[in-house]
Order: sequence, then structure tokens, then C-alpha cells
Amino acid sequence: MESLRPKWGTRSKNEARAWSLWVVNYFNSCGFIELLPWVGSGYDMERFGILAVGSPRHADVLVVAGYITKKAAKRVKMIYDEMPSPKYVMALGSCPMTGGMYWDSYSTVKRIDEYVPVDVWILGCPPKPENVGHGIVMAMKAIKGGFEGH
Amino acid sequence: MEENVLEKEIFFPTMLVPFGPQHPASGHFHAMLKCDGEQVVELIPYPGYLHRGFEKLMEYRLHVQNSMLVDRICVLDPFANEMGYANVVEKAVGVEAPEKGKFIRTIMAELGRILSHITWIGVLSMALGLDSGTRIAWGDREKIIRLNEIATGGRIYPCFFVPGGVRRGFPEGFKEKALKVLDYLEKQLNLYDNLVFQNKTVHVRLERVGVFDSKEAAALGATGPNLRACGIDTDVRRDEPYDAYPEADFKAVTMKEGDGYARALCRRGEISESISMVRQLLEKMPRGKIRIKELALAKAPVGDAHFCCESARGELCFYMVSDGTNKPYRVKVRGPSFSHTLSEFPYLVRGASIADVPAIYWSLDPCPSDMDR
Amino acid sequence: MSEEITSSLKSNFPASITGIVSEDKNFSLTAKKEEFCEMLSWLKDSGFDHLSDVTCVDFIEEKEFEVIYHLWSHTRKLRGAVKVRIPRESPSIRSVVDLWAGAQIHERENHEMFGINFDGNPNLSPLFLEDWEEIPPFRKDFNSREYVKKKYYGGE
Amino acid sequence: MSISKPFSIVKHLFKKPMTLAFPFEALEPVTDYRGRQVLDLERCVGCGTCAWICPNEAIEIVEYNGRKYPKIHLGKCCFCGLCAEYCPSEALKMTAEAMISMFNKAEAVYGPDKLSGKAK
Repeated sequence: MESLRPKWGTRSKNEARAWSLWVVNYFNSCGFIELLPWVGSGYDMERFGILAVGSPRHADVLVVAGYITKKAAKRVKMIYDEMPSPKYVMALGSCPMTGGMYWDSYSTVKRIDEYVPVDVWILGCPPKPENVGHGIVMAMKAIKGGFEGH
Repeated sequence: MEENVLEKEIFFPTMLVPFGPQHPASGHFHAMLKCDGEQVVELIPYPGYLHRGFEKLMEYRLHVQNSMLVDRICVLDPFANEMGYANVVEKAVGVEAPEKGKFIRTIMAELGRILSHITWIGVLSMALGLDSGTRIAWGDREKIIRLNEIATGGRIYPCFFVPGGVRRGFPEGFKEKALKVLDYLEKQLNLYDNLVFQNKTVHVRLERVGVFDSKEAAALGATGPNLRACGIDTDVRRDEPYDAYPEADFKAVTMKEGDGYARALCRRGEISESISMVRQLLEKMPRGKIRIKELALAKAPVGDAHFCCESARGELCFYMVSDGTNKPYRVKVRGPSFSHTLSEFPYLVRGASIADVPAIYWSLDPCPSDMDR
Repeated sequence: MSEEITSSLKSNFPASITGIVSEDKNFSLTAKKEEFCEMLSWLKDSGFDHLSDVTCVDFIEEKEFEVIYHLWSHTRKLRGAVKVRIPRESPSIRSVVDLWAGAQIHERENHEMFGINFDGNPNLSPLFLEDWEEIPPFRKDFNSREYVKKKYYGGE
Repeated sequence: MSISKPFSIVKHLFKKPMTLAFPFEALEPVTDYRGRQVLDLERCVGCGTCAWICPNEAIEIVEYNGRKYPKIHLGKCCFCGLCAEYCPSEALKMTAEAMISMFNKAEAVYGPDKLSGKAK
């Protein structure tokens, strides 16, 4: 079976990965609002080869956009487990990192990296689209440099 | 002769189809559709994916900190939430904001309404599979967000209205920039008419879909454009005027049919009305103070206050009970999407076909984060 | 304007009304638990066709819950609030689902957040919270900050 | 419907595109945008008002060079600007800088040295 696999150079493989980051279409509240410019024509994420796909099986990137409640965290974990590797996780906003605005809420998860490993943290409440782009470019550079994800 | 295959009906077992939470057209909302073949028999909603317990969080915070918190209730229309909270605190303390502050608030709230409705055009187009509408609407949205950014210093969450007024005045040249954007939007509205509202695809998919009459709508708790689309002429901005709304000349857009298409046209009409309102208010802008700074940390006397305002989705009420400190004892937020999604939507999809469910859902313009709070 | 409603309410239900606050376009009153349902039904017949909100306040020191019904009349353009006090130990009140169909979801939310029983409501299953084992979170004796410290920050 | 209507899209070929070519061009920054904070070490009196008013408890008062200064956890910050508004000596200010993204979580904590621009 091993011989059937196409033998690409590592460099071109990483290049191809970096230019086709497909995002699973699971967008929740706060961060999603700043992804709208990227989905719409204001910033247009398809220039970077980023596409929102419905099935987690087709996706490379999970965007944890904003706060995650206890109820949603189970679904995030489920979606993350369904994604084929290599997979990358981007966390948008302050809330997935520390709880942010909802640091004393009984219903939200405070540190999402205890459930899914997060690669890129993009701060802001919600982050500016430029900052989201900065994070995307950062991630693409790292993937081109050989970052394997999970 | 061949046997007619269409004579015998297909046997469908009753099945459960999940709608959301990971679904392109559901937002962050989860429901189970009990279906008999193509027909929806019942919809069982499972909300709570965005529940943060705002009403509890606000009991621990000062009034001015709560002003920063409330605009997170609805991401699509933050200005209305801030307006409601600032006004309910002013009502409880018994002091009114200065005239200029009120004007600035009203202008920004109307811009927020346009912003919310244009986002909704994009979402509706996405739900109906009209991709170019989505791209163009969400591109135009940037222009208004840019105005927010110039005026308030925040893009989505302005953190701008506080009890006692607004945090700063309009910067130099804001009026010209705003008028330019409004002219542009007015031009774009013609494009939306051609592309979305008069489009045959949209018309066919929304007409006579999700119909309710005025009695049912009122009993289910419908407000805002959803209610006005079935012929009841109610608008909080006109009936219980607050801030600078008495100064503006506008009419509430009403339709008779009560179907999805009437709701869409209602919102389309509201964009035009809001554009004209912002123009009028920018002309009439008075001079003077914009904020009474002491009110942000003022103590409200023991008692309660109730304030309603019209958000882009409908009636948004704040009910605050105060115990004499500078923190509220209890705040209740009555979001419009709560009853739109959880009591009207299950009623409207009963008997509809599965393919119509996203169209009905987005014709109601729900905001899941407002619903869950 | 609201005078006429409140005065006819007073003559219809003389025994159960206390504390009427009546302003130009809104009024609020406190009703007794026994008769509030008839009063709401009377109000609905006289034009208050929109139940804006059912909410609750936990007055822990007085050992009482206050359930508040916010009403709005599309024809009269009037806003009204009816407040009902119920004891905190056995919180239960009659449901108003048969008057306004939209009340069902409001009552379900209040049942989850305060633990109030609404007799006659067909569905009072949990709405927002999944696997919740503590006392209902909006009650005053539930301290959100202590709960969060215990659960998420390891008791720091 | 006229027969020439579908061809009206041709005019869009000559219009300026709506899309911003992001990494290469950017909108000019708004002067009063609420991005991350900067601290003026000379002016700060270490009173702790910022820590008191912060809705998220993101600010902590720490010892630095023998004096008391705020330390801001940007991962908790909501960029509301209350700390700068209520600062009595105008030592804490908001800047338009919003490009804050990182691979390592620990970089989100901005001590007095990082806030004042003395350390990168």
C-alpha cells in the first residue's frame, strides 16, 4: 500500500497544504461576525485558498470563534475528532483563551485548549479582520515551514 | 399496458432530522425535525449553545461595566442593546442624557439597524443559495462598520453608549463621510432589489411560505418587522418615543400578507426609512454636552424600571430591579429573537416541507446569541 | 390614558389589587396569587394581546419570588406589568399558556433558571443548560463567582 | 425585461474591486481605534483604578523597578477602553495597534516593560 502513495517532495507538499486550508463550517457567535468580511467580498478568503466546507471530513482547520459553552464544547470535540489529520485549530478572540468577558459565567468553558489543542491564538474582542488575516498568514507560513499540526 | 408506478404512495417512516448546530444555514441553533416524508410534523428546539447567563453576570458588575457587557448579547445589533441598558439606568436614577448625546445615540442606533438588515440580506441569500447576494451584502457591510469604527473606536462592539450619554462626540468630518456612505447604500439598494428582492428564485421560495395571521402572531409574541409584516402597526420607536426619535419623521413599514416575502420586503423598507432618518438627524444635530459623567457610577434608588426599545429584530426590553447600590439587583433582558426562534419558528414550520425550513428560519431573522443570552 | 384601565381593574377585582403605579402610558400593579389569572384574562380581553415577557425576581430576604408579566396592547398602545408574589419554599403558580401561546417558552425558561413550577404548562424540560446539577442559577443563593472558582480555577 | 439587461454586468469589469488585497494593502488606521494599551512609566502612579474598573479583571498591579504598575493579560481584555478612560494621570492609553496573534499562549500577558515598549 505504501508504494501507491504519490511521493512528493516535502516542500511542495507543505506548499499545497498551506494554500488549501479548508475551514469546517462551524462558526459560533462573536468571532463569526469578524469572519463575515472574510467570507464576503470585503477581504475574500478564497484568495488564500480557504473555503468553508460543510463536512468535517473535508476540512483541515477548525475555527473556534469566540466563547464556547459547556454544551457546545462537546460538539466542538466531536467535530474535531471527525476531522482527518493533519488538522489545525485557530482560536479567535479572548474568550477561548481565558474566558474573556465571561470569566465568571457558570456556563462557558474557560480554557478551550484543555479540550482541543489550539495552534494559533488571535486576540481581540472580537479580533479585527486584519488581525484574523495576520493569524492566517502566520499559520500559512508555519505550515510552509513544515508545521505538521495534529 | 404498463403499470402506473405513481399510483401507490411511498411509505415513509416518521424520522428525526437534525438541523444544526453544525449546519451552514442554522447559525448556532440546534433543532430536531420530526418528519413524515418531506413534511415536517414537529420541530423540537434544543437551544443553549450560546448561553452565557448575562442576567447573572450583570448582577456582579457596576453599571458602566455592564454597558460594556450588554452589547455582546446580540452580535448583529449591539447598539440597540447598549441603548436599552443606558436608558433603563437613566430611568431608574431619574436623570436624562443631554440632548446632543441623545442625537448621537439615535443616529448610531439607526446605522446599527441598517447594518443588521444588510447582514441579514447576506444570510438570507446564503440560505436560499444565492451566493452573489451574500458576497455583495457582506462587502457593503464593511462600509457601515468603517463608519462605526470612525465614530466609536470599535468595529463590532462599539462600547459607546453609557448611562448619561455617549463616550465621545463625532470626530471632524464624520457627517460628510456618513452622507457619502448613505448615498452609496441608496444606490446599492437598487442592486439588491434587482438581485434579491425581485429575483424570481427568492420570490418563489418565500411567497406563501411560513404564513401566520395577525392574531396568531400576537399570541406567539412576535414583534418588530415579523409582526408588522402581518398587518399590525406597532413600532416602539413611534409609540413610546425615546431618545431623539420624536425629532425624526418616519413611518413604520407594514405589509398584509404575513408570509416570508412580506417579512423580507418589510426589512427592505426599513433600510430606506433608516437612511432617511439618519440624514434628518444629522441635519438637526444640536450643540452642547454629550455626557453626564457622574451617572456612569451613580447609585440607583430602590425600585424597578422597565424600558423598551426597538432593535432591528423587534421589541427589546430591559427590566432592572435596584437595591440602592451602583450594581443592579436583577436585570431581565427580553430579547426579540427568544420568542421568534423558540415559539414562532416551531409553529411556522409545522406542515412545511424540509426544503423550506432554512428559508422560514432566516425570513424571521433570528439571532441565536440574543435568543440564548 | 392608563387611568381608565386601572380604575376598571380596581372595580372588577377590589380584593386582590395592591400598589398601583399608573403613569401616562404604562401601569404596574401587584396582584394576589389566587386571582391574578382572572385578571390577566380580563386584561387580554380588553386589548392586551401581546405578552412581552414573563420574568422573575428572587427577593431572598423576604423569602419570596416575584413573578412579573409584562403586557403590551397593540390597539391601545399601553404597557402594563402585573406582579405576583409567591413563597420561596414552594414556588408554584398557575400557567398562562391558555391565554398566550407564547408564554410557554418564557415559563420554561423561568422554570429552569429559578425552579418555579408553572401548573398547566405542557413542557418544562431544561432549555439552555445541559447536565445541570446545582441549584437553579439565577437564584440569589447561587454564587456564580464561587462556582466558577471551584469548577474552573481549582478553588483558587 | 429588456434583452440588454444581462449584459449590464460587463460594466463591473471596469470598476474598482470591492476586495481589499489584504496582506499587501490595508485600510488607513483610524486614530481613535481601541487596540492594545500603552503605558507611560513616568506618569503612572500605581493607584490601581484601572484594575478596579476593568470588567474582566484582566489587570493586575505588580511590582516593577521598585514601583507599582499594571500588568495586562490581553487574553482577558475586551478592549473597551475603560482603564484608559478612568486613568487619573492619563498614563494608560489605547493605541490603534490590533495585530495581536500568537502561537504561544504565554505571550498574551503584557507586563509593564512590554506595555511601555521597553521590551519586545
